[in-house]
Amino acid sequence: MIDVIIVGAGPAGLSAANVCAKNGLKVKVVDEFMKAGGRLLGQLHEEPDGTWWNGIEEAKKLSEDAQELNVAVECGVSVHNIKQEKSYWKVYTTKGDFKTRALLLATGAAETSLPIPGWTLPGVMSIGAAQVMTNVHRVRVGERGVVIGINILSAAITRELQLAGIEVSSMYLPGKNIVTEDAAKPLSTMKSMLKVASLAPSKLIRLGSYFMKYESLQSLAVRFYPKNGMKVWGMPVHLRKAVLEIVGDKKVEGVKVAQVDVNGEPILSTEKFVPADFVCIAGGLYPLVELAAISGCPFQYIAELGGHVPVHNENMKTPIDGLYVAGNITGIESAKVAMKQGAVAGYSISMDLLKTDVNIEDQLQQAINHVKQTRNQATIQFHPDIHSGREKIHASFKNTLRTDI
Amino acid sequence: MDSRNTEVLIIGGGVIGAAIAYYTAKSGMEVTVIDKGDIASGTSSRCDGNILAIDKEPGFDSQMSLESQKLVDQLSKELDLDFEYRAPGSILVCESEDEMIAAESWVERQKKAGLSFKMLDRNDIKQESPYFADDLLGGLECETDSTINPYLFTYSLFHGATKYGAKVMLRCEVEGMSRDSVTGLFKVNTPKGEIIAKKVVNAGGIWAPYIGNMLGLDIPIKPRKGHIIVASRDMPVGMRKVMEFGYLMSKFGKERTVDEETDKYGVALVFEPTESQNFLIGSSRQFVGFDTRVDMDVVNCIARRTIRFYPKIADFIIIRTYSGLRPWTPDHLPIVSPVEEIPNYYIAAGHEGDGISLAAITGKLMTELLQDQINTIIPTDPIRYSRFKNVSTIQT
Amino acid sequence: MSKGRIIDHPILGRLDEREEVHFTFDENKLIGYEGETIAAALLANGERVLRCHEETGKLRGIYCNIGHCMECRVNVGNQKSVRACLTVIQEGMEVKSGRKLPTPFKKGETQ
Amino acid sequence: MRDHKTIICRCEEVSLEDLVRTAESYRCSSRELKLRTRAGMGQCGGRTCRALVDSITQKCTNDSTPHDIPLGYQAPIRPITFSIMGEKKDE
Repeated sequence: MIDVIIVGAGPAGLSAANVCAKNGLKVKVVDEFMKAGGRLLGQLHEEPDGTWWNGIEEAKKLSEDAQELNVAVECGVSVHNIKQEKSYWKVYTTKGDFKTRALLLATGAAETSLPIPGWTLPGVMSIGAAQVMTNVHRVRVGERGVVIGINILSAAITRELQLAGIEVSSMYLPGKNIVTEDAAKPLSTMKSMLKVASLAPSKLIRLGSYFMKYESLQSLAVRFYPKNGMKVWGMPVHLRKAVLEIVGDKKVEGVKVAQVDVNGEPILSTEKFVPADFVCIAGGLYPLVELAAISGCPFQYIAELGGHVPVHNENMKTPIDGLYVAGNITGIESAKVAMKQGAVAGYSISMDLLKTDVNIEDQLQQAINHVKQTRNQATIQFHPDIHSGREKIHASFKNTLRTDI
Repeated sequence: MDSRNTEVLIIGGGVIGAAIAYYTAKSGMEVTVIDKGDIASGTSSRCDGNILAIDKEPGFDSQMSLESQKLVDQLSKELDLDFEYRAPGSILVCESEDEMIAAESWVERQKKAGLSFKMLDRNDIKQESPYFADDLLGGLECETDSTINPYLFTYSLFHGATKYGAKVMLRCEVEGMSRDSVTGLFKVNTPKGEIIAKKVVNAGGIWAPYIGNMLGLDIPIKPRKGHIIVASRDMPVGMRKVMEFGYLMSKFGKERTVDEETDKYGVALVFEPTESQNFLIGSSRQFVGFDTRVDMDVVNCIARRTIRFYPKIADFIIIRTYSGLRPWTPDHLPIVSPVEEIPNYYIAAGHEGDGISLAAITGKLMTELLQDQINTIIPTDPIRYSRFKNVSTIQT
Repeated sequence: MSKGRIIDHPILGRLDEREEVHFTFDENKLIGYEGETIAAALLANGERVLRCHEETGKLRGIYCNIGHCMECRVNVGNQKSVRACLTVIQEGMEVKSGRKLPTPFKKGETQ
Repeated sequence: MRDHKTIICRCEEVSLEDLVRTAESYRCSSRELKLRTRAGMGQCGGRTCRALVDSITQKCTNDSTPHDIPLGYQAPIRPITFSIMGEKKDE
């Protein structure tokens, strides 16, 4: 039997694996992708101090540590089921079934869709797909594209595409419908973009900080938003234009764009065709919780964390014996927070499996503090109310009586 | 609190409740249906969908299915919402000489009961599907068997019932029930208020004993769990329902010559191509209480059984699995019956794996019973509640 | 390496030389590089269309690129539903696009 | 190839229009919406559309999102072949 199986070789999973291995536990990490690193792979952004955060390098460091610590990292393996037995977990994979004393789910996030007519055409992809293709595979997603959906993730990845020499002609809002509604509103989009000070252009900040201070002036800020968009890194960001349709015969040929009013309603007389050979859809992220869901773990819906998350406490324990969670499965945050959460899970598992060591308890407390520090220092905040989201989920753990199924 | 009156109260929004609601409402009765969850949210959406005579005991049982088939064919014409109805027949395949011999006697008995059954030889089986294992010896066919989508059928029946005025109250659990000894009216407590009913039909499926218990009844129904694999769209493997002959053995609890796990989980191959070109593949039978979680060991066993009969679909893709609880009775026949000791109280439950098959005939018959008709569409004795009078403990 | 690739990158640096891998896509001979996925190799060769919807025949390409959406599924040798975005190309691999399937039970079509 | 419909479920090609019409007609749960339309019943297991289907349900019924996951997950959560599923494995 293995001591710990970790599903997901991303920042959380690898960090947890390394902590467990350091404490002498026998660890196996499995991941569907052919390389370890998870969402770290492909991340590339400039820090406020001018250095570059290169996710590929971070992933490499974690993988090298794992190798030195004899962690078995197996890529290209999909877990399709998990089951709690009396004293262990059974993990069903495409490369055999395994028994483990502790199971950590670090399955990360999936992308939320923004459905727009024509979005099934070849050449339309999620923004994350473009990131992986560009930075990991080093293959061009196209010559000239547009990005639909204006948010932190799409802004960061669009910048990465530009760095790789791929032209993004514009960023647009999605055409408004019942499901894109929230992402299609100029005002709420503007508000959320202002929170990413480091990524927003100065002109936008100036306009924003003047108008956005006052509730009554907020819609004015949107009203005065330039019709031709505001340039960020030489590329127009359109808070007053939306893509109504993606057009193409056998693959993407362009998008049909129209100006929208302050509520995101299109002004139809303004429709225009914009050519593009690729389109990225950026709807944001939600926790990927499938395995937790089939394990019988209780859930809470917490909007601040990005959706349904498995109930867990600060130690990354779920109410189910031997089942732990870390990283974006617990709520959408940056890879740096995920790494720290992974460490917490690692100490938490070590403490539970090794029982006696007081030293681990101190380290666990320290690791929990590191999560908080990292969260407070984060330059990229996916959700402004992340703290309240965390409090809610931790409180729900206390309220959950252990559910014996 | 709200209080409402109804002539007939049907407890249970599954396929049985749906069919009763449809026929009673159509006949002009005032009907209310309540369910603790949604329409078809229990067994009726966790099963496959067939109106089969092939697997029914020759005689009353298979004739009841035949009548149901006729009704479903009519329903496919009279209901507005499509429910993926087709009537291509179905087959049983045999893997041993013993099964072939048993199959011949099965066919003879069914023919005697007036059903259109016939034997299939090795060649017929090959014609049926190029995906079959080469060693299958033959099988038998029932030409009248038909197939539907079970939850769409349920939705369609309710859609039809509400057009005839039936009321449906969902997320409305029965919290208590009493019968006024003077007026004879039933008083049913629900979170949405009190319902006063002249007649009550307990169509609670696996929960029928729980509902019955509120009035002191001891209904001998137990949940029997079954698993189904959903395989993804692929080339057409066959055009109709296929079962292994051993399914009959498993269903009626007879001894089979299979490996330990197959026997333990009651696994027997059932194969059904659906209109969306997926494949529903079962089956298993287990008494494990009310646990509806999928047991992967059982699914593994079904997958192995599938490959034994269809070696060439080993590379087909399984996209999900599910399990449902079938309301089992000790003699494998449902209870569709008035309850003598409680006037105006009826039971329509205990169809085990035949709920979809027998829903239409159950609905029709129950409507006749509610109207005190003497001449019913099928004889009622074999499915009377009173047949269990002397059964004090349920044996499995 | 072909023009579909990002050879030089200001931060990530220059792409290492890699071994060529020969494979086919619907019988067309193509060249990829060792360690890359079917999806990456196909896109670098300008192939955007990976399959069509089994029932409607509408064309599809990669969508999520990390194994979630199943849109990039192709057939590799005898294996069905292989996710192009997660599967590393091998020398001599025969990749086939997903095709439309018969739907004999759909109303209005012949049985 | 032009299609002006907004597809929600890419696997089963279920449109927004169909989903909204169904949700408004029956005021039903996400699960019933799924069963009535097939949205979320394809190979991806609903990973691409489940949040969209849930949001249609909520908006058409004015319900808030429940804490229990509206569209249940069923193993296998990744498509696998019969041969993998049926393997006799020694642990």
